[in-house]
Amino acid sequence: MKTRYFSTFQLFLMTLFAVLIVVAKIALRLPLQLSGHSGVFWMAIIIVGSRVVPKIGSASLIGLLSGILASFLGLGDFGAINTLLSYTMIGVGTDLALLLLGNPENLFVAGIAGALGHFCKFLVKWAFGAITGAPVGFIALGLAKAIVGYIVFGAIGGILGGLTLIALRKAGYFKYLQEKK
Amino acid sequence: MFNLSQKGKTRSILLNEASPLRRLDPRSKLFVSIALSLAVMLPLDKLIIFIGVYIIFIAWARLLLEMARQTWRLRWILLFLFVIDWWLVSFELAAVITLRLILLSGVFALFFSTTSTNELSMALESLRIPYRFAFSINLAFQSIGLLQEEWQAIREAQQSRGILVKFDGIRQLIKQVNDLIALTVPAIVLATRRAWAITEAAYSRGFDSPQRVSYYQLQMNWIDWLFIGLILAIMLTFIFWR
Amino acid sequence: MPVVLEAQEISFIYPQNNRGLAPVSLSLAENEGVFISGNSGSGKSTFTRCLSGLIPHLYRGEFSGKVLIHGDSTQDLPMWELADRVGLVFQNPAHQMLAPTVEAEILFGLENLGISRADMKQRLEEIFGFFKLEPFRNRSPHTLSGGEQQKLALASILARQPEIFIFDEPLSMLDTTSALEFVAHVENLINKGKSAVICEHRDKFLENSTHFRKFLLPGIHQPPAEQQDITHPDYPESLDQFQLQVRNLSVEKSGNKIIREMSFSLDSGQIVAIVGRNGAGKTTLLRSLVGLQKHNGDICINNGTINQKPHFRMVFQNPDIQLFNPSVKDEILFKVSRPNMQRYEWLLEMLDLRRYEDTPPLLLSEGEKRRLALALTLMQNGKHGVLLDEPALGQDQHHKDILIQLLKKLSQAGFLVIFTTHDLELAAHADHLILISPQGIVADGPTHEVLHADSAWQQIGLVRPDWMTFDV
Amino acid sequence: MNQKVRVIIAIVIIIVLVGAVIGIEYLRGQQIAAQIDASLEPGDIPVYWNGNLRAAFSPTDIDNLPPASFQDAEEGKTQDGWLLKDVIMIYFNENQFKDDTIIKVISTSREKSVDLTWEEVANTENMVMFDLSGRGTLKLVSLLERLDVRDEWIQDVDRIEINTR
Repeated sequence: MKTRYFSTFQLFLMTLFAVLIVVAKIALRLPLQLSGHSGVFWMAIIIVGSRVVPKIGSASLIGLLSGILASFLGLGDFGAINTLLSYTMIGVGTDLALLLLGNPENLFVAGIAGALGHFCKFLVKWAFGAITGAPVGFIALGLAKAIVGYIVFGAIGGILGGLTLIALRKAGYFKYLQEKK
Repeated sequence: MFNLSQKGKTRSILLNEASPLRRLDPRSKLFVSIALSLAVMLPLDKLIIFIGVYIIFIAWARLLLEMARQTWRLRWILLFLFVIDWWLVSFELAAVITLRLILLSGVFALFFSTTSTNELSMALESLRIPYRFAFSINLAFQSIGLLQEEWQAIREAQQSRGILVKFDGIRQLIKQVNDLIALTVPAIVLATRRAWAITEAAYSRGFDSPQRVSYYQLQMNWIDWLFIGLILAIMLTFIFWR
Repeated sequence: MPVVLEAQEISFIYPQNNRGLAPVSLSLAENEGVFISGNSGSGKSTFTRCLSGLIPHLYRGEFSGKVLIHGDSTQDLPMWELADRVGLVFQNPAHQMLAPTVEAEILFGLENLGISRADMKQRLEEIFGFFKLEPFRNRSPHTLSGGEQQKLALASILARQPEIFIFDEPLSMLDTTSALEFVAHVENLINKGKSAVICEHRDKFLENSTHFRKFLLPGIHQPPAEQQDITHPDYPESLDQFQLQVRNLSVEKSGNKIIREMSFSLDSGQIVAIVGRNGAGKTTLLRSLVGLQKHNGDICINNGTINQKPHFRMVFQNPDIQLFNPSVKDEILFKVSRPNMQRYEWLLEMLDLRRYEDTPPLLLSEGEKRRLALALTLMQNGKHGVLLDEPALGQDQHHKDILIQLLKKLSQAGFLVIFTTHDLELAAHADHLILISPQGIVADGPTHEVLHADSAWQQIGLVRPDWMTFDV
Repeated sequence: MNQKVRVIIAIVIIIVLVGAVIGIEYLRGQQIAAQIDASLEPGDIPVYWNGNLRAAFSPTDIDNLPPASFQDAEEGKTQDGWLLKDVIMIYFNENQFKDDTIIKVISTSREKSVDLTWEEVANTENMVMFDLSGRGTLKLVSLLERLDVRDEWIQDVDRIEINTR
């Protein structure tokens, strides 16, 4: 076996986590009138993924792969580039947050990392609006609401991710992973 | 290509077989999409003419329906932006932004609705992306349907155990976060099992072999070059013409 | 005859649960077939991975001994080169499909051989002709039936033309007809000079073939000595009598009629088997009964003035969709309000789960997980009974016996027990047998009568092999 | 660095990012105002909407609006010009106004101003309008009782403020 940064198994794992994100995004439309609610499962999966493949860049790669998928499926409202970028940035943001914060099996860490990662998605959407010249009023009307929504749901997602990791560890998942190269 | 159903509604992107763009090499389509998206930098008068040419092009490519659908999904946002821009700044700015958004939201749809996942991964491979990654993309597309079925099965099975997963508000959501691991843990486990099964299956059929020869090949034909040339010419005309 | 594959005192221990393969030696000659038998837990799957080189190339753990393929040790050759010499077919055909179309599935292996495109094309066409896969060429492998998928799995390995074939329980997902066909394909390979190793616990399909020599895998954990006359305690509760009635049930999924116009009625206190080929709507029928499937027609209890809906619990085919707790005990009792601990004890006893009470569910074997899923379902109150979707998958004979015992106890307590299966031996233990096809019910009656209704079996296309004895 | 410090850093980052977004949005609002500000020439009359500069016009900008006129009761002179409503409608939409929206027309040089409600302005019978004076400045005249004599007119209008609250 050639040694690589990501083993083939890890690559496939990240691929399928990216698929899970897209599936969760489609299957879960919460009846909540707040922007960013899909972040709950989204951040949970990203946070779990970054631990299951414990290498820097895994969250970014999951984000990128889910972005490619979502662009192809026509998810997201502002066209493919926006979708691709915002999905990818979630991963990059989470990677950076975890680089700073460490292990998300600490629920506090998980919550903050989730909030930060998810907020990056907001930043992309917002920057996209600013660059195409969307005027002051565009987000301003709901700016505060949108920011709060993204941060809160990101944090809930992060905590769910942390809880999932703890449950996975107790259920013997990491031992199962350990034997696979 | 694949169906993503959700509460009876079926959402899908279908490969548009009727479009003449189907016959082009995915790489030339990718190039064209990127080139066209650069038009957002044009000033209003040129942009209006450009959009005219773009619509004729889309109509020729038989993608008008896809584009219209894409724009239709944006209708409220576009309308909102237009009104606000007009009110706050000027009609011109409102028009420019609306046109830019319409262009940006649709221009990659012409790539995605005329390219199969297989072609996408071949294009990636020919753009020097390692085969493992190109294969992963292909794998991802095949797995959407399967993982969605699994996700559905998990929800059903856990609901029948009394793990009620109904979201009626943010307060309840926070209360239920602990129960949600009944969904996420099995989902992660199943995805992991599939990843491992694919790893084993792939390696037992010689995956990672340095001798690999691809059976299907992408071929840039004269029509691809013609097409790229044409688009380049159009873009240059728009940039330099005053 | 020259030896093509030789395993010298190989053993393997998984780090996760210290199970694996006890030291074993085997040699396989050219043009020879070996049938590996062993209880679940004896390491059949591990053995196939050792022989094909996946262990130690892809697995971490304690591997000792040596596997020689054409004289070369598996540890010295890279995985892709090993794959050229040994072809491995896995247990679940659906899990090894990795391409978008049937054609691409076969090509995947060919591309890795490094042969010319012309050669690939030739081999591709040969395989399509040989397995009669032409009608499926551009379909997604995931839309094929289990039997077709297993055929495709074999085809995609065969196209690579390895000398040695290794099969990991290839029959477990197949109905009798597909299983017999599959065995015939493998026999054909041996006739052509290939060598094959099949690990399988559906012994009967291979024991009668002259192509295979039987080899018993010793196993690390011997199952407890089988006590023949062990008396199991009765189910601690009992249910009232009732009758389940189904009238004009039909189900449509995305325009296709999965079930058409089914009507039948079943009395409580019996075991009912539903048998049919893949795609006949067995699972959909269970889902309708438990209320998960949108359907037309009536499903009710005690055709009286009150149109009462039945209240069943269902054991799903894949146990992994439910397990997430840190221990078997937590899993069984999760969200059960005021659990009946008497029933809990009874389930642990009957399902042979007591020694795993504190074990994390994910570390159990497939068969054990299935029993756990059964236990957690039975712990919930089902007023009328329990439905089981393919309960025999992954269970060896010993545990199938346990399962039958348990189902009998439940039916004695007044439960209506309904299960689907492609395992006719298991079906033979039911009191009542329903044969279904996509066109509807083909036969419905007491098991011993339906088993001998020759025309019905012909109609649904299921073979009842001679060696199956149905006089239970 | 211990965990606590890292968590605090992360929270600070979030706060900084949020602050940056809100700040940039605010600045962009200012910028648009500044753009209009920069293009202001002497004699231009700025229009404020709830305190924010939204537009500006000079008397020559409005001379192709539909003309309006009335005879003033005091002197019997004909007042010619353009309705304030039409001027405002160049920049705003009718549905942005409520009946009680206050439109303040100011002359800083004469330290005079008047508060009009939208209801008054919108009613064309009130003839709330600008008349172009000989010096090229605008004066506000009307048939409304509190604006119908020379003393009440606002001469040399140089600022309009609209308040919806």
